[in-house]
Amino acid sequence: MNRAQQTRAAGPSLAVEIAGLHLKNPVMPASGTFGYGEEYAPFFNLDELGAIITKGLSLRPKAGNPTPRIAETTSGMLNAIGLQNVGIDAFMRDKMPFLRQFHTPVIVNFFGNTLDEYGEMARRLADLPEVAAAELNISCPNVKAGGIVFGTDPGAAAEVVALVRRHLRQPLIVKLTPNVTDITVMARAVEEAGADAISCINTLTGMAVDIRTRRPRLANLTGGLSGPAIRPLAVRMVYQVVRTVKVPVIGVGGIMRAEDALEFLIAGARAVQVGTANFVDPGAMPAIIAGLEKYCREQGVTDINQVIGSLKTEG
Amino acid sequence: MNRAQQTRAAGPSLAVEIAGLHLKNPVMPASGTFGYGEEYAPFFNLDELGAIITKGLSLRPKAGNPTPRIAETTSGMLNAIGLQNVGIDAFMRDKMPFLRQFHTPVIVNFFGNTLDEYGEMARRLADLPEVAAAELNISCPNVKAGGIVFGTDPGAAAEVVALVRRHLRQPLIVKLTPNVTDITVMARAVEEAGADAISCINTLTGMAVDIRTRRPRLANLTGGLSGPAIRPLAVRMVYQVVRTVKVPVIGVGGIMRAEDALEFLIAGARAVQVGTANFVDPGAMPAIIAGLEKYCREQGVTDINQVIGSLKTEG
Amino acid sequence: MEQDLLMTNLKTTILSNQEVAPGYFRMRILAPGFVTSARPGQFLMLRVLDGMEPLLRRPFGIFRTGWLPADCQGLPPKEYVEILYKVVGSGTTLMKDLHQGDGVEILGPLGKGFELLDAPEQILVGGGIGLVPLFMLAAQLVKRGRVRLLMGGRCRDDILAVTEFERLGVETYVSTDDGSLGEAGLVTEVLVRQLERLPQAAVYACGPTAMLRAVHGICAARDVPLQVSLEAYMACGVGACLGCVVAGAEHTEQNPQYLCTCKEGPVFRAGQLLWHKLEEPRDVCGCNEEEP
Amino acid sequence: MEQDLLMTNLKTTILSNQEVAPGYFRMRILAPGFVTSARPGQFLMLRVLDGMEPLLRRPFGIFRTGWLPADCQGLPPKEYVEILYKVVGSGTTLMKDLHQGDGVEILGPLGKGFELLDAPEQILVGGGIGLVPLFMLAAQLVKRGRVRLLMGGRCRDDILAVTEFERLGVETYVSTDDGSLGEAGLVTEVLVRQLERLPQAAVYACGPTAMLRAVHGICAARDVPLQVSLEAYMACGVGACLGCVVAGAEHTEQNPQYLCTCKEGPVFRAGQLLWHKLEEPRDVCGCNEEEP
Ligand SMILES: Cc1cc2nc3c(=O)[nH]c(=O)nc-3n(C[C@H](O)[C@H](O)[C@H](O)COP(=O)(O)OP(=O)(O)OC[C@H]3O[C@@H](n4cnc5c(N)ncnc54)[C@H](O)[C@@H]3O)c2cc1C
Ligand SMILES: Cc1cc2nc3c(=O)[nH]c(=O)nc-3n(C[C@H](O)[C@H](O)[C@H](O)COP(=O)(O)OP(=O)(O)OC[C@H]3O[C@@H](n4cnc5c(N)ncnc54)[C@H](O)[C@@H]3O)c2cc1C
Ligand SMILES: Cc1cc2nc3c(=O)[nH]c(=O)nc-3n(C[C@H](O)[C@H](O)[C@H](O)COP(=O)(O)O)c2cc1C
Ligand SMILES: Cc1cc2nc3c(=O)[nH]c(=O)nc-3n(C[C@H](O)[C@H](O)[C@H](O)COP(=O)(O)O)c2cc1C
Ligand code: FES
Ligand code: FES
Repeated sequence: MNRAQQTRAAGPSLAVEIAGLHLKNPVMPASGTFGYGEEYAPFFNLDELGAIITKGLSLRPKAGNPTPRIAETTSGMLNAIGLQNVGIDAFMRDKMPFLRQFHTPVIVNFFGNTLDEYGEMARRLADLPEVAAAELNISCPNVKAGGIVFGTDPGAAAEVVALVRRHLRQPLIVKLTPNVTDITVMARAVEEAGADAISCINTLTGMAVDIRTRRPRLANLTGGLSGPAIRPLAVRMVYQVVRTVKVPVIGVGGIMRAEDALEFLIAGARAVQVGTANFVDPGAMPAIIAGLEKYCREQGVTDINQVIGSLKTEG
Repeated sequence: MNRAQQTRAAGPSLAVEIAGLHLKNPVMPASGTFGYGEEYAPFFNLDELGAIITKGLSLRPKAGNPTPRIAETTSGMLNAIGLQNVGIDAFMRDKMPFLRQFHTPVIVNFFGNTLDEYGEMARRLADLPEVAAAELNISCPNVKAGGIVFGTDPGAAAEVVALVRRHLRQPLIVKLTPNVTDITVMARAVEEAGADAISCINTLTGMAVDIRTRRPRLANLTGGLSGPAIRPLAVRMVYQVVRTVKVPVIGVGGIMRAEDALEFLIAGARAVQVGTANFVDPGAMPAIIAGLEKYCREQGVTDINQVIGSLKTEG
Repeated sequence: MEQDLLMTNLKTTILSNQEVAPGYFRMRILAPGFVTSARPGQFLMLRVLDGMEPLLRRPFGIFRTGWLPADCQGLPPKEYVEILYKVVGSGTTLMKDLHQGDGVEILGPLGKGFELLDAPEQILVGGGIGLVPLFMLAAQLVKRGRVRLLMGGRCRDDILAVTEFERLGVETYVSTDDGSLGEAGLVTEVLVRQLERLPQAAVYACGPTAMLRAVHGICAARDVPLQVSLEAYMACGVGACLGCVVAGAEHTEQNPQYLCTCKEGPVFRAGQLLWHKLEEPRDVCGCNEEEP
Repeated sequence: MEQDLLMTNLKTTILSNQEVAPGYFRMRILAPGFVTSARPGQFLMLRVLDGMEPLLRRPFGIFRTGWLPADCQGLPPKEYVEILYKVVGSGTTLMKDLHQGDGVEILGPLGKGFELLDAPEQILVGGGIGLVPLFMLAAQLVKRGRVRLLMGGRCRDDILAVTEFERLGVETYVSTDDGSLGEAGLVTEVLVRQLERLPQAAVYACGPTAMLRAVHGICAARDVPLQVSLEAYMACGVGACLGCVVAGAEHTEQNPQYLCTCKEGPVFRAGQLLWHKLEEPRDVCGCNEEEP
């Protein structure tokens, strides 16, 4: 059997590399939509995933916002969870042991309430060999102290990224907020400050009103919009960022099906994250992975990397 | 018959006032989605509307972008029309005579390619008594020279607003772009520069990819996202702007039904514009007006102004 | 944990979908595995269409499970699950128009159900559509002793499935606000009277928050054990999104303690909850003015 | 103008919806007013669901209109409109699952139809689903003289409704790329042969852009008048959004001239268009490789 035959028999390769991390395929959950992994383990083997990203963690446990915390909108949902999480210690004690059974790299999404906390978290994460990479959330629009300042100001973003980069051992993925005038400015700032990869986008700040009670539908008044409604915005921003920076970009926002993931990959994303779709269908990610493989076959592509960035923009 | 009985017999009042303009109800088309009025005249009596807003006009006719110019996305659509329009002279010659038959105020939406053109347009509009008000588009994301600079920079926006205000005789509505980090900064800037009212939002810049051809689905690569997908973002921005400025705010973005319009009114918008919904249902605006009346009746409200800004945010 | 491993997302079909009272529907869905896995008080998340609207699944209590008899062609018997729902918004409006043979996806059984206590008297309190999770509970409790159902609603239309409870051997006490069926008055008044006679009872309740709060007050004052089944806005139904949390008894502003309604509930012992923080997700049974 | 006043948005119902060839459906819709108002070459915009997905209406050519006979209860006869569509994406996939009695909304009749020329020979050229707007045209042209239909497709499945044309008295010439029905080859080759015999003909064509471009080349070289019906991505269908424009013959970068396919079209005289700028909205008939 020669090389070409082998490839054909084995099916197309979906493996990608992000900042030194080898992923068996480019599909991973978006932070905050997959709990700590465990919650979705009954539905499929977590080893099928390219990586696992945790709910955003902080130094100390965090309570989050009052309820209602979620509201459905047309083809989207608003959430104002408020970054509720068990804290890094409880995560390592109670959640990590479960994840250790799998061979899929675990990426910890994290945030701090102050610059110091960000630095402290980075130091803690550096000591944890099970943590394959860290995703820095500088973009959560829900919590006043939880990133809004860092994520929308290039100077502040660069400062926190540089600090975290100094302390972290693992690859650093920085997650950008879409709530900015020019996402390329932010992308450039975090790349220069040491980001090894960029994920975008986080949610867009939105609001909904219950016209019967005339109250906001979220206790927090505003929340983050996610789901298929935001996909065209996410694809645009990913495309812009890909053309701006050299580090790999992970596309997030409204991916429900393989076709959606492919829009991001063709636009240049090296990998994708799937968020809200997990709620709609716990089997969304395995279906997307299967769909990518099918697409490669149909397009006669042996390696998904041939699809990445293959957008034809002129006539 | 006493006063209260009269009101009950007459039905709730939907009349609102925007910068001295009396509107029989708060519903008007969003610029660019209703042509020059004529196109929808076969479907209902244009006198039912609170006002009519024209397609964006410029000093000279403008060709717009190559096709495809539109692409459907999940609960939204992207457009990259590129501000194609017949120009102010052809509008006055060919389109205005038709609109003169109606009693509904005509608001001209306009833009310029340069600061000078904006000023020149304002002077021309000032001389046209049939133009009840002008809506200044500083926010179109499609045309490089057509506003993107003005709409995302508070200084530039203030400059063009001040210039236009100086020349215009009629009330000046300034339309804001949502593609900014903080819409309140822009709102404050245009209010201080002389805007008599603010409308928001224009479309959000998005992109979609045809995964089969691996080409962008719009010839222009990116386009403006409109439709129900963006409503939560529009409601949030309108709410923020209402709390920032004193001038009246007109809500736009994803309004399909009376319930949607009410979200904006309750959040504080004095009136609303209906865009993409016209394409989906040419009868959308009359249905929305009827729905507002029904809501007032059900809520025991005699005047729509009691609904405007009635959002309860505590407790 | 063993509970989790039984969770599935079934792409399945509707067996029947009928209006049982004005605005209330009963849907029977083909559901392999549910008879053995579903426990009283658990729920499922239903997805109506394959499209994007409505985006999120809708949570519904499991009314009951059962077997369709083997058919004449010798095919084996099939398991089904039944839900009972009230038409309130976009999702349930779509649901009511579905027919036999139409496809749905159901995720479940989800959550923690009722703990069956060994009290000498078992009292179930249902408000409107809140009666749903009590049926399977009743079916199990009648094996242990005497079971009473106190069923309240605004009017006769809100009183559902009472004869089915009776067929199980449950004694039922119906009350409506307007007296159009059973006794005129609040279900909580009936509960007070019952507990006077049966101070040893255990109470299981589901209904609008205002009713549950009143029931809690009544039981707490008499030291009667109470379990309640709650509703909350949910996105995932499996504990992943943290959208559905409810404040636990230990909850303070400084030391927050949140419980997931989907995973640690929907059934809670009354003592687990911080009652004054409890919110009504929405009036679904038409009787949220029930608070006495 | 008088045309505009006849436009309506009808909330109406489906009379039938049947697969007529693999992937091709014919839908008959109750459509009061259409028999008198619809002209050959016009189209309608159809909305499948009352929901938000798919958001935009879909444009479809009017295949024909007609009267349902008065029924036995003495109810008056009813007007219908028929469309013929190919399942290609999200909207048509939803459409194919609709049944008699399901609701749809149709906006129309829209656009400018064909101009009926008084040529001694009339030749219709249809590519795949592009045959749709030619049927009503044929029905009118046969009253004026001899009409030929040259119908092309990739394979036999793409050849629709030919017997219906024949029943009108139209001479039909079928060709398929793979020779599975009629002559093997391109419809344009048939056209060349016909025009050799009938240089006085007027040609009316609808199909993929590549085919239309070839037809235009053939007709232009022989000075034969040609009208073509185009497709374009549409949002409004009434000339309001400017989404569907096509470059006019006078169009230059400096002096742009755009025509709305929905309002100034979908039928254009070949001379109105800037042919080298014409784009394919998408391959809907499965035969866009037809360019010779
Ligand atoms: C554990 C649990 C069990 C339930 N069991 C039943 C039952 O057996 N029968 C029944 O009729 N109803 C039950 N409900 C309530 C039911 O989920 C809602 O009535 C339903 O989701 C409304 O959907 P809709 O699209 O018609 O309403 P919409 O108002 O259009 O829904 C909009 C969004 O709000 C959510 N929502 C609206 N009302 C409620 C509510 N009361 N509780 C939670 N989310 C809500 C919807 O799920 C959706 O995400 C239960 C809820 C929970 C949490
Ligand atoms: C004037 C006119 C007449 C037409 N007549 C017919 C007909 O008689 N029979 C028939 O089968 N088809 C016809 N078409 C094409 C038909 O409109 C598309 O096949 C249909 O819109 C596809 O919808 P979809 O949701 O299945 O595809 P999707 O690809 O999911 O549609 C996505 C979007 O693209 C648009 N779109 C996709 N393909 C086309 C296309 N070829 N032309 C225009 N818009 C497109 C859709 O309207 C929608 O807005 C006509 C098009 C036009 C403009
Ligand atoms: C319920 C919920 C919780 C989220 N929590 C986090 C979080 O903790 N950290 C983070 O970086 N992003 C968080 N996000 C954002 C998602 O990771 C993702 O960026 C966003 O939802 C867009 O993707 P989607 O449209 O696929 O959901 C959350 C999103 C949702 C819906
Ligand atoms: C096809 C199209 C053309 C538009 N043209 C203009 C325009 O010329 N000037 C302008 O200010 N806004 C224009 N807009 C933006 C709308 O006026 C409106 O702000 C936006 O569509 C959001 O509202 P909607 O979601 O109700 O459509 C256009 C929008 C669409 C969809
Ligand atoms: S619904 Fe997601 S955690 Fe409960
Ligand atoms: S489709 Fe809107 S102008 Fe033609």
